[in-house]
Amino acid sequence: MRFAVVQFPASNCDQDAIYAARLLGHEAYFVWHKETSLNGADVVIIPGGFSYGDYLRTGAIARFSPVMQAVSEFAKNGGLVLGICNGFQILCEAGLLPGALIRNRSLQFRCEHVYLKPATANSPFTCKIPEKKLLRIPIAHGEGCYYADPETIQKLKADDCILFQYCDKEGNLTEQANPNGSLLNIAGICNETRNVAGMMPHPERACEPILNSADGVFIFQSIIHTLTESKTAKSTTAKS
Amino acid sequence: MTEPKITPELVKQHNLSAEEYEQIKAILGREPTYTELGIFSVMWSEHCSYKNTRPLLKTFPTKSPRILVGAGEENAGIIDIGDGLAIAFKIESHNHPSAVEPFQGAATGVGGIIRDIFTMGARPLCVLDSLRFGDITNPEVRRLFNGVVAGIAHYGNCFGIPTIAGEVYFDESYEGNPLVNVFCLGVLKHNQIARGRACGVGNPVFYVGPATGRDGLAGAAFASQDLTDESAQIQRGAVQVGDPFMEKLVCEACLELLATGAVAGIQDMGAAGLTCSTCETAARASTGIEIELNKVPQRAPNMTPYEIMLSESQERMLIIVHKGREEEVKKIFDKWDLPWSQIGVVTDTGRMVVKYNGEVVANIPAKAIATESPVYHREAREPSYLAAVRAFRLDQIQRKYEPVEQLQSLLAFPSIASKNWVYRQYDYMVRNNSVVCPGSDAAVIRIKTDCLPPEPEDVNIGSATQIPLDKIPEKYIAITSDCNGSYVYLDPYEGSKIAVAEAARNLACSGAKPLGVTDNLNFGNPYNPELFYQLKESVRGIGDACRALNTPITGGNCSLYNQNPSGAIDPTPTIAMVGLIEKPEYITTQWFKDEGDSIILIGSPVNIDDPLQGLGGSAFLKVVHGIKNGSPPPCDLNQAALLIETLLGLIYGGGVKSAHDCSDGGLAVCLAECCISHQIARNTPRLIGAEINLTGETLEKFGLDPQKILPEALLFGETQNRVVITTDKHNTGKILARAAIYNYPAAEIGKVGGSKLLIKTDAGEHCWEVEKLYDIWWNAIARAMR
Amino acid sequence: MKAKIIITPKKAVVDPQGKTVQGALEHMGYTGIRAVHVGKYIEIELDGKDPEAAKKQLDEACRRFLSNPVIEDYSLELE
Amino acid sequence: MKAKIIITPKKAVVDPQGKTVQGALEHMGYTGIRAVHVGKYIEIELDGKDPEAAKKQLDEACRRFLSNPVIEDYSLELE
Ligand SMILES: Nc1ncnc2c1ncn2[C@@H]1O[C@H](COP(=O)(O)OP(=O)(O)O)[C@@H](O)[C@H]1O
Ligand SMILES: [Mg+2]
Repeated sequence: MRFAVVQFPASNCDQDAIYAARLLGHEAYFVWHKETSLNGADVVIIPGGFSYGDYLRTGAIARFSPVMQAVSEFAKNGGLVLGICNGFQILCEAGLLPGALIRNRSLQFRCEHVYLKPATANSPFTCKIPEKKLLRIPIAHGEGCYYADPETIQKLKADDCILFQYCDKEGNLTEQANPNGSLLNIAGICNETRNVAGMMPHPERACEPILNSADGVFIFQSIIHTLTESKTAKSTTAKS
Repeated sequence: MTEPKITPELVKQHNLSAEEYEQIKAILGREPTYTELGIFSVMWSEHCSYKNTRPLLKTFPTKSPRILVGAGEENAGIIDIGDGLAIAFKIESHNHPSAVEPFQGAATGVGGIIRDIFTMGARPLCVLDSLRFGDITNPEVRRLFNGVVAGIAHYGNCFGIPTIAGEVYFDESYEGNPLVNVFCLGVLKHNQIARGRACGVGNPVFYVGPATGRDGLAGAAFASQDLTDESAQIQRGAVQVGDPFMEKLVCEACLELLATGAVAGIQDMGAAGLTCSTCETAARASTGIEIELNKVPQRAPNMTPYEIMLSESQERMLIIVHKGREEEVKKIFDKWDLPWSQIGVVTDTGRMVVKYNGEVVANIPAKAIATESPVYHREAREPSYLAAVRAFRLDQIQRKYEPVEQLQSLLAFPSIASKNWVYRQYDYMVRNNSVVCPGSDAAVIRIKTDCLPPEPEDVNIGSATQIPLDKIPEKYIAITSDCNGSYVYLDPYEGSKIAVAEAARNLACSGAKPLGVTDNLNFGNPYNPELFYQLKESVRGIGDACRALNTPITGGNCSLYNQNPSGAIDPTPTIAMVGLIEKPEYITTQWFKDEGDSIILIGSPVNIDDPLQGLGGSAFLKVVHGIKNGSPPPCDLNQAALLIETLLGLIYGGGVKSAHDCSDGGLAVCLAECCISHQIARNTPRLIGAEINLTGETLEKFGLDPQKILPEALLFGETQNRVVITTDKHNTGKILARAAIYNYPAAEIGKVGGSKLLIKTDAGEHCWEVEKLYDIWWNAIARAMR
Repeated sequence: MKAKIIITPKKAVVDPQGKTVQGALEHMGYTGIRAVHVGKYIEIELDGKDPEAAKKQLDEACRRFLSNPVIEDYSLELE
Repeated sequence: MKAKIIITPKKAVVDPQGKTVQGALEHMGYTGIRAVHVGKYIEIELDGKDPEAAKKQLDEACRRFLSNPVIEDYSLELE
């Protein structure tokens, strides 16, 4: 598969996303924010970092980059887009995902491993996560508190769009386990059409045992599985 | 605009002595202009010229076959780590700026040291921060601590570099004068080393980065009132504010630019900004340099040449470009939307010539300011307090032995308690290389292909992703910083040896072979003979220890005049040490692993030749008795070297499951940390107990006479050169036998397991719930900060 | 001309900064504080003489960019 | 009563945030922008009827911790 990783000024997990995708045996390349094409991507990753220094609001400036036009187009046509950390913030600012990410309750940046409870297997980003499996994946953010108005939250639930929730090692959604004050311990969501997702934790940082966790691989495998399916589907319909 | 005329007053305000002023006139063969006076004053300040410390620094061991760029040659030292790869690293202090404005002071400290590293052509890989504050119960201290940590987090996290190790001590002596030492390490290939040299007569000189403002102008800078008609507020130098976003762009652009080969020389504008970078690059290349100040981008209105030359605006670089390749340079800066300007040219005159409105405002032989500053041999006198310290004996105090409470108070003591309140605010994982994160003796970071600066073939971002992931073999680097200031205060020579030995021990515990040191000498006023004695003795101690452990010094930084109204700080020579781990399987962490493993103490539990049995200057005396006194535990350097060799031998031989060195708080604290320091995830420690036998029977295995040993010295004494390791119980015999071959004392002292830490001694059995110890130790600082 | 923009968190949105400031104020003995809200202040210096046109421009900038309607309200003033 | 506090970076101090926002606005095609400064806005709801007293109190709070006098200016207004 071809992973496009969008590169904004001061994206700084861009390289990590490339590394993870290539480690799993796939092709990955940068797309500079001034570009207007995604060069035939199968999936787009909006990486973490501090695009434009997080000035004004996280993600507020990056969403106006030329490349984001292409990303919206890509998403409209059903392409898979995953925003990680700052990428999640950018997708919310761009309106590709509902809600917003605000300052952590603690007012402090938090970097640590957390446990994630996959809230649904029904998404291109979670379908390959073993049932009941909790993921242990790092977070590193100062503005990861997910907020949306009650209607939006209701809709997220109704549409099964919550992908991950912070939990303790038994899988309980406790306040203690919530590192930033997110509503419903939300760590990641997807859009109604389920092809655009955002998450604050960093799966790309958890793809090797030597980095103390390989749980992030399940998320990449889900994406790759979904893409393979749709490709074979396409080719068979093309043949018949 | 008329410059003020030079008066003895003005000279004095510039911290230049009458002799120094005479020397300046001799160099110029005339009176200096006002701008020239400013230039000399910053270049001949202690910070830039090391005029009081150079004779001492000369005594450091600085050679080894691995050293590619040595101390003092360039902005940072560079060490060969094999396979054509090298690491550049350096430490820098930002103590005084942080005292004035903790957040920005610390943030710009991080920015400055990162620039020193990519200036060498290396890609910054990780940061380490070594911090000292007053008593944490003081609200003002908490404000500084909070601000400094937030500032480091702000800059490092936004730049996207992991802050992966450090240390924090709290002690009254740092009240009002915090120490903020920041270290950065970068990676590059041998053929990528860049130089801060203005090579090639006729080559254009570029200025890159944000516009110059009146940032960080030294006190002297606004000594004279008729500089400009700006308001007093604007006239007073503004506090430097860091812009990590800008720095990230400057770094990426510079590395991309270096890959093109269009760069003849490059240097960051740090202290004394434009002044220092221009004259130093010219001096190093034995050329001259001529710049036109009207071409320097300016942020503030009506800046004078004096102000432009002395400004310390952040994130700026000076780049000398091969004539004819200007366009490549402009193209890259425009791609990154960076402000740049061509401000001058390299000449063959050997002089630094500064023009403004067509007038020459400074014309100085570059070498004279950059390298021929005055040198002083200051007087050193043993401080009066040391006699009393040496005479201190334990019978002078009311001895107390309540081990259960005492261990708990030690674990709650902020200097010993977990520093997670600090490092969880840092992104210590970004870039996928953090193998051992903060919380073990030394941090371990991996070097993989994408850690390297771009090479000619992949300057084009797209193609960078075509490079094979394993273009270079992965390497593992361990880093640590250590210095117990109380030790150094109580015995400058011995205490400094201990700092080096502990750093090396921390590295060895992680499986690393020590390679080299960068030191940060934080001391008081060198004009005070007693304080200068501390500095002199400390340097001697560091030198001897580095020779014994064969870890050459690759560079460092001096911060003198660290005083506060109530006197000087504890002398604090921060030692940052870097080591290489040959194979991933050697990587070792400090926490106990599995039930049933046997626990082995390497090194004698107590040094009975020490009349204080390791309690001199100990955390125990400070916490339990509230005193800072007694000679620190002596550190035998041959033993220290042998311990490193033994420990590495055991680790390489296989079977060592954990290794943790004994330092502050002694054996009991060390054992407790082994039980409680493995954090798996948020609120999720992996706790495991241990059963320890320190009764006479065990002590005799070390050839000790149990009668002679004080119980508190056994648990809390800080006898040097000890490490606690664990191994599978079937391996115990093998490990002990191998230790015996190295002829280093070692014996089994217990087993891992259960939910309690149980220590049996002849003075009784002591028991703690590890859960409780964890809570005390992990949350102590967070509680103090509420 | 000068535009002054004040951006405040929507009342429904938790404002941890506000809470912290309130706590600190009370801790320092300030009494009778009912609520504290912490927001942003943006000042824009403009050329040109036509406040009306500028206002239209900036009003759009506030909606599109300077504030995030999901979590923030804004007020714009020209002088 | 309501206290409105505006905190802005000192003019002599770099304001990277302001600069970046200015750049973004220009990229989006907004013209005639001479400078942008980004600061903080703090709104405090108070009981009590004595603006003068409140003002004195809060003025001190502004200096002591709401603003950072080393790099920021503040203005305080009661209504
Ligand atoms: N300011 C800091 N920043 C990052 N890591 C830190 C900091 N202070 C302490 N640490 C980490 O906490 C652990 C314990 O530190 P310390 O008590 O100094 O260990 P030791 O006593 O073995 O030198 C180490 O891994 C160290 O890197
Ligand atoms: Mg240690």
